[in-house]
Amino acid sequence: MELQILGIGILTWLVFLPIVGMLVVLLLPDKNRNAIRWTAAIATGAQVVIAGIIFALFDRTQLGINEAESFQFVEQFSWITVDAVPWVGRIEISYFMGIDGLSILMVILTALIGFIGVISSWNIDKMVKGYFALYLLLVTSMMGVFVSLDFFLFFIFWEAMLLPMYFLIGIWGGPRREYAAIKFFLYTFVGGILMLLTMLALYFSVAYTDPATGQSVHTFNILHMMNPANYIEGSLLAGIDTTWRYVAWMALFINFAIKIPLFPFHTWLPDAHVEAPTPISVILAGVLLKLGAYGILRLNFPIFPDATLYFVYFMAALGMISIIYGALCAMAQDDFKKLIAYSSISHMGIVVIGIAALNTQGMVGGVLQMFNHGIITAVLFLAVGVLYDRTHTRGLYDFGGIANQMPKYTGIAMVGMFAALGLPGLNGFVSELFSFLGAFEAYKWIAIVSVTGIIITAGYILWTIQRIFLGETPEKLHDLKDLTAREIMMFVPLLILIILLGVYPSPAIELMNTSLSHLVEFVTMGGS
Amino acid sequence: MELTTILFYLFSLVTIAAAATMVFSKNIVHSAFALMFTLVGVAALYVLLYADFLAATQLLVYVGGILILILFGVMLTTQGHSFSFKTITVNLVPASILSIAAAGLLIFAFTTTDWGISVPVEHSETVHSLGMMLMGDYVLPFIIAGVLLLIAIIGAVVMATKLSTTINNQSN
Amino acid sequence: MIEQTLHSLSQFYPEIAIVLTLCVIIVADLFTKKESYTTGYIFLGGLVITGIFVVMQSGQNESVFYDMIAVDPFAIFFKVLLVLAGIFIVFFSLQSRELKDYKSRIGEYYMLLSGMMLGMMLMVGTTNLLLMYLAFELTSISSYVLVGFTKKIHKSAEASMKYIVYGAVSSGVMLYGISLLIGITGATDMYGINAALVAESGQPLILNLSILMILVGLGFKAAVVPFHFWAPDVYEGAPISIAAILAVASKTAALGLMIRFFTVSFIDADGLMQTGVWQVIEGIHWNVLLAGMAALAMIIGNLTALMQDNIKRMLAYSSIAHAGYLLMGLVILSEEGIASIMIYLFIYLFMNLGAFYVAMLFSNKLETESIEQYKGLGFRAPLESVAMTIFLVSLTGLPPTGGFIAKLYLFGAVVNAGWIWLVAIAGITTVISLFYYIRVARNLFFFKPAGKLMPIKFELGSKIFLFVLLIPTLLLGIYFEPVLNFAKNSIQMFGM
Amino acid sequence: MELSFFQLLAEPGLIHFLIVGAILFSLGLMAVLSKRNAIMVLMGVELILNSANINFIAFGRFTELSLDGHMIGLFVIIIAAAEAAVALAIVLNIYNRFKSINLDDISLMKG
Amino acid sequence: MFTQLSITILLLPLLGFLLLIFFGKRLPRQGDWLASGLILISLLLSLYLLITKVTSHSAEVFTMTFSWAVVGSLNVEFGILIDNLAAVMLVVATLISTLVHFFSIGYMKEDVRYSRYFAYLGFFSFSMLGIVITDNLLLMYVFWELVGLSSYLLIGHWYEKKSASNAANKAFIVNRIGDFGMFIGIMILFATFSTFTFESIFDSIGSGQLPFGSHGWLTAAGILIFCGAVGKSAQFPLHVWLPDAMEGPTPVSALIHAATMVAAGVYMVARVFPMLTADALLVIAYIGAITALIAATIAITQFDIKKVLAYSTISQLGYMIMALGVGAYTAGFMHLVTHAAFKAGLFLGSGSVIYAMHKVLHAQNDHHTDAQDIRNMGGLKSKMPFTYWTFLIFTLAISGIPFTSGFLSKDEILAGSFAFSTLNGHWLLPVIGFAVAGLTAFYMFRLLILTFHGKPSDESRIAGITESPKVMTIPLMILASLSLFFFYSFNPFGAASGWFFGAIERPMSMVPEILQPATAAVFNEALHGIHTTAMILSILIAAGGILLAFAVYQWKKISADKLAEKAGFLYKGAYNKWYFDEMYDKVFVGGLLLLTRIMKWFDENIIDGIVNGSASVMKGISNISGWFDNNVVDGLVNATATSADRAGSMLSKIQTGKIQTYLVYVVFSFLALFVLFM
Repeated sequence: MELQILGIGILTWLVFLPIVGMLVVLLLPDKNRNAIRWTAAIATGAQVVIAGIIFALFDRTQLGINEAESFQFVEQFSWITVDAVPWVGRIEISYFMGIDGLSILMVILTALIGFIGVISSWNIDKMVKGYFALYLLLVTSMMGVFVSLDFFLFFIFWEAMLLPMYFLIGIWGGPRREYAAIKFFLYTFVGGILMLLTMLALYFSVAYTDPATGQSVHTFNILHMMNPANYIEGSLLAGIDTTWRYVAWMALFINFAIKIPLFPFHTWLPDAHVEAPTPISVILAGVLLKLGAYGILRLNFPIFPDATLYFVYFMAALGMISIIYGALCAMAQDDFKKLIAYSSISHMGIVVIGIAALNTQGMVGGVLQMFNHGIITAVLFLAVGVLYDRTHTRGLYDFGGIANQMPKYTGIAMVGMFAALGLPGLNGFVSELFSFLGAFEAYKWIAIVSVTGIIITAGYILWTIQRIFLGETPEKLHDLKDLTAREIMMFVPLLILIILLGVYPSPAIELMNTSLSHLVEFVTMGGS
Repeated sequence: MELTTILFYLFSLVTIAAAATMVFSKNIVHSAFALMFTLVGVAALYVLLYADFLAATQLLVYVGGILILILFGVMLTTQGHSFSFKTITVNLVPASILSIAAAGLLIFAFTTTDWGISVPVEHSETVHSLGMMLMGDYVLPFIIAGVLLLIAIIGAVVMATKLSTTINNQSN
Repeated sequence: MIEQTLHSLSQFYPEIAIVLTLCVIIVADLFTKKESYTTGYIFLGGLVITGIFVVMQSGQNESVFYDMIAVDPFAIFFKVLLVLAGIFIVFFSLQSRELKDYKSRIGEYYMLLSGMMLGMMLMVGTTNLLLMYLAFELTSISSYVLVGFTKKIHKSAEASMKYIVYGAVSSGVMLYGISLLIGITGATDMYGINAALVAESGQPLILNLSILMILVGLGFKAAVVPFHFWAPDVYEGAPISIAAILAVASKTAALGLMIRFFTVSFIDADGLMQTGVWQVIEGIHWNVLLAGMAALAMIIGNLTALMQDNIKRMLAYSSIAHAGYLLMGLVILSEEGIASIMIYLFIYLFMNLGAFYVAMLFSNKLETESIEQYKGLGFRAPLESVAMTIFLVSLTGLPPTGGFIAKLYLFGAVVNAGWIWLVAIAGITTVISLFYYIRVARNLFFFKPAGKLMPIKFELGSKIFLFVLLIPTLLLGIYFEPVLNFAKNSIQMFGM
Repeated sequence: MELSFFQLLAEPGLIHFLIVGAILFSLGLMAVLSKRNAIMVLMGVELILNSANINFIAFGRFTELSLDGHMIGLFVIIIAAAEAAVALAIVLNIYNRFKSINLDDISLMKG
Repeated sequence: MFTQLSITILLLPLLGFLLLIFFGKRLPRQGDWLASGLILISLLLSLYLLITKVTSHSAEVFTMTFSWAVVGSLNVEFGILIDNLAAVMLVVATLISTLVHFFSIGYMKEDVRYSRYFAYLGFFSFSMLGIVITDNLLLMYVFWELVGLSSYLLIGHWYEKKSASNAANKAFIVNRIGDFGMFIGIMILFATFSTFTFESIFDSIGSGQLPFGSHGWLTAAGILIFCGAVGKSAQFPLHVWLPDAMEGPTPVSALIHAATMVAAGVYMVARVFPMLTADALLVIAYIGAITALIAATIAITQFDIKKVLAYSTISQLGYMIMALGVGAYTAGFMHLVTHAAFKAGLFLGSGSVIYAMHKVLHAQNDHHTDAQDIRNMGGLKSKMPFTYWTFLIFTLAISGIPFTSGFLSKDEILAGSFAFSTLNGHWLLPVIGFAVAGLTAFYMFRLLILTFHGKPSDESRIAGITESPKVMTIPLMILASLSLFFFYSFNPFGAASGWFFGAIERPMSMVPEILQPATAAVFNEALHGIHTTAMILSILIAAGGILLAFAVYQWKKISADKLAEKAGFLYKGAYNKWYFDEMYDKVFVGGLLLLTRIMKWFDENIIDGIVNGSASVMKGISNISGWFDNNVVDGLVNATATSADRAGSMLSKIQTGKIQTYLVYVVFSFLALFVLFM
């Protein structure tokens, strides 16, 4: 379905509003900090509104995934077309955006977290202008990845995230920010190169015959890549279960596994999180990590169903390792932020085993977990930030008895932590439940081992609560101020979602149900 | 054994010997003069190859021009003390290995290659036809060569002459 | 005969325009000794006129001056690049601090530049080995002098010395190779050579020998490993404007010459045009040779660049690496490859000149070329620093900058041709290159300026010119259809 | 051509001249690589150019590349002259800066 | 009508919770009246529900379901199920909760977080009722965790005390371990039947479907679900959390850790009874028996009044579990109900004692004497008559003396186990059963005597002690009356004839024949034979225990220390709770922490190390060649960087700056290339 504002498609608005904001920010004078902040807030706020509109108008019954006509809010027009070159036929890159059940939750999440990030950036006062310019650029590129259906577009947005992130961590980060920044950059850039090569291989292997002219067109259109009929005979990635297809799958997978981050590729995450300023940690954990899992679902699964079926067990195993491993590492941390960082590794592991289950429960659970984890970690990192602003320390042993000083804060943070712990009635439980159910149907023992993770999680979360909120209050913490109105404002929407989705997840599930069932079917059918 | 053969061997001997002297002599002035003999020998070889005009040009331009230039260079860059005429050699070992290897390679290549040998018409004298070609097929190179010489002169002037205006002479 | 010459002249306006510019400059130089800009503007005007003539030539596809030189889309594409580069270089020179001290000689500077331009324009067009050598020497000789133009500076003098010795030897070897090639084929132009080789190519030994010897010369001009050793020292010693033109224009010209020379001479004309994929003459696998050199260039260039502190030197190594990337396009023996090289060159022009330009602005104001000295500049010269970052990111090849498109098409062509190992090396070295490029950005932004330093003031003109380079670099990242079309239509070479 | 070594020696053909050229070439190379003195290096270059020239002329004599060879030789001589002029000018400049024309004294820039 | 009613009952306490958590501080009296009022209403409602249900619709089962989430093709439904079991349990929960609310008004005043306390109580009642009325495993699991949470919050109510917050963590985590098993059990069932509701699971089992087609998995599923009960009902080996949970306020202990929550495990087993195979039941029975024994032995040696009660609770829970295991379904459940009454009473009684002790100690501002240590009490009988007499009744009840409710249920259980052994010679169960009966009588009277009889160790200390206020004693009396037999059966010596046995019947087992336990008919058959013997035996043993207690502690005929001497290591072991905590700390907690530290080290050294691996290699090389310089991105310890860095420096050394060296390179590489590509 088509929806336009001032003749421009709604998705374009959604994606490029922050860019507009960025330009405004750049034009504003350096001195006028509040104007800059408000511009950012308005730009992202408008994004939230648009996301809301999309949520309202979204048709829950459309399939999406590999069927162009069942995508919604589609905008497609030719961007680069070089016709009839003797050596490659027609070259076509199109500006192709659309939303289906797989991406809509992520879109909403991105809009929300982006907005809340701005609120929590309010007290940043070092090079405000540069900060918000980069921030808005980052938001745009994240949003772009989620809505683009053209691999080229996808890749552009994907890589466009690198630099803003690099500078945001590197300039506004903590003491070891340089190390963290370059480490993040290196990891993701390596992944990017892998993805680039895969993309090229796909591009040259796929050509659909244009019904109008009848000439064969090389295209970056992801949906065309999902159709086995479009693969040129004898091209690199043609056929089923060929070595090259496995290699390509692996290359893509590694790229996404780095973002998720999955067990052996995760070491950038703790550093990046610890060094990044609070809002950026929120963005990192809230949205960036989701990009990895999203990429796997959007690209690996439907484009290489054969390879997926071949590797899926391995994938689940990695997920299991991440769950246990992340949880154990988290338990050993003394740094509040690092602890949450590792906990995200553990929680994203749940996403992975969920989607690796290749059945609807698992898939739904996994995607829902992406959304929920985004919200929960956002709350947790914001909570860390609040404490850090007041005490300038993150050492778990420096705190204690805060519950008496900051009751509001304690209440909010506790809800977040119990959600992370998977307490029923909060959203974390629902998604973990479905992920595990799905995983268990697919592979009993992996699931059973993974579930032990929830015990360890309970362990470190409760231990953290005890060390921070309970017990006697040390002298130096006696004059802590409780949350300000601004801070409460950034927590509230998240908390509402946490409880709402915990009690009644259907609104979220029904969004994606159709698409994900279709995806499962599509993949398990081997892409036919 | 005809005369040409003898002459060939004679001149090539002279050429090579002179070249060798030039390369291995310690004294740069000697080298310069050895170079002169080499060039003359080459000119003679040209003659043996029925390239009279080329030979003449060789003598004029090289012996008459370039060599003098080089000698000037030698004089201008040495304060007349004889010892400083000495030229020390660097990385002798790799140099000799490499050049011997090169020579061997080339000679091997030449002897094993089958050149499409054909004995074309003998030009009694080449000047006229060269002139025609120069105005015909080779008119473009001819023009360009002119520009090249102009540029070379400008460049030489720029490089060799002192700057008129006084400038802060930073020496880093 | 004479009418042939006249007709040829009618196809030769751009070169003529350059030569006339040279003469005008010489004359003008006599009268305007005092102030230093006239000649520059004259040269600029000359270049613009030349550019117009070049554009007017578009669509021509013939060979003039008795098959000495071809006027074909391929040549025209490269001439456009060269003229563009030349124009930018004039702006560089007009603002360069280093040249200020040589006011009285600025006329000669532009004379030599025009000589160089002429040489390069001939290089990309020539189909005759003699003319090729001639053009080569013309370019070289003028650039030798230009490198040493700031003669009072020791480094500059040393650079010119090294450059000329290295160049003389290389061109000598190349000449020897040419002599062998001509001898074995009995033809002095590429078509003849190709014909002779296609007829019978029983002599791989001597042919490989001559090809290699010629490569010594061409590789020297294009600064390809292992014939690149001059580049870092010369770039460092030369005035930035000259370093820039060496890095961009003469590399471009050399690549154009290389492409034409190899494709016209050593391609087996039978397997042509249908698929746009060619095959080499039996027995001469020059593309394997080039592949090796490309790989070496990428590895060595990028690795060595990691260690550099002088920005010009770093850019020198990066340009060596880029030469490696470019060669890949020639290796794969397909029009696609050639086209991607052209796209790459087009984008490379803007981003590399941009990097040099910012380096020059900094060196004008701070009198330093050391990357370490850049610390904290991001706060003192935000616009310039951001621009520098963008240029370097583009050189790294990250979206959404032009550099990404360039790499995309090049890598794409190579992947398509199935040279996976080569493109793998390219990918890895790209990752490595990230470090030295990003290091500059890091020095610019991650450090508070030492002490309380005032923001640096730059002239408005410089800012405008910065945008002239910046906008294409970014724009080509998201909209590059024209370039694609331009390159696609320009791959046609006369006689193929 | 089935000739014994002496017969081969007897009548100087193309190959003889080429070999002379090759020897000159390698001698030039030797000079270029080993002589510290810049001017000696230039002389070496001249040798190389001459060797190439000999090839051209010889080919002109013995193959169908008749006068073209001479033509090329001619241009080579011109270019050699131009190059030598510029080179010597540069050497002079170097001498004024460094008070030496020993090439490996001239290495401010390295690495 | 029943379902709507039950929902109202469920939601009222939640309403109280919400109101108090947000506005508690602003309400008059911090809103205790609100909370108590609401729970009282739901008590009345559930009483009404029980009576109508049992009298008029005894046989019927009322359900109501609604769709919670639709995932793929499968529709996850939540619902409510009201049968007699649920109805009775509703009353128990609400009743105890109400009494505890009122008791707390007195006990908790002057508490810093008074309103918070009542909020949590409300939240607990809500989740407990949820467990009772749900019709499916998933929802039960949800409320299961929620009661866990509320117990966590209430145990940690005085979180300034490290011991309190530790106890809270311990309770939650130990329960999590049990829930882990339960969760896997649920997953097994769901993976097979793709439903959570009880009856559809039972039906599909009844129709012969088996999890993964094997009997083994069915038994496993049963046992795994039982794991939940093991955690919640503090059965061996997960019983360790309950004693520590006594760190919470005493009324909380009465409500959660004696009467209701811990009984939830029993309730759950009763719910899933139809799907339990004989093997599973046997395991359950033995777990119960072992728990009962261990706890009873420990209880003998404790001196903290609440600890004693805690262990007795565990032991009684063991009874109930054992009863279910052996198939004495109704008896087990009945013991749950009776035990709820008298154990809550015991706790509240001890609460009032502690309250009094606190007051008096506070008055003498004596802060080192432990107000809960029975060695510091004694002779309170005269000072606190209400408390004493009620306490006596409760003690009689728990010891299983005729005319008390405890006698009815316990006697049935013992008989049941006896019958079971006669059916399939597991004689160990009844032996343990009877032994524990004796032990119970002994330690309960020990407690009673040491607390209320005899002389206080320090006369002056308890001189000023007084009876607790009405708001605390009235609940005690109510409970005391509820601990008498006629509420359950008019025949004091046979519960079987009472309405309770009429209302609650053992459900049909749904598992395949070969896996089934002895059917109800067979069981009752066996029961008849030995019923009287069992009764007499139990009375005698109880009496024996009581006499022994009097002999030792009242008349000092036998010296307790002597006994301890005699018992030797047995005494020591029991006194130290058989070292369970120590062992768990060493083995599990210690092991886990060690593991985490290993992991951390692994993460920081190995994983990064692998990334940096090639770095060290390159380092070796570069150290040999002696150059190495670090001016890539500073401090970036990274393989690609360092190795590339070093390679770069090596390469840049090639660039000697000597032009002729370059030329040598050129010529060399020229020849090399020729050789390579020729």
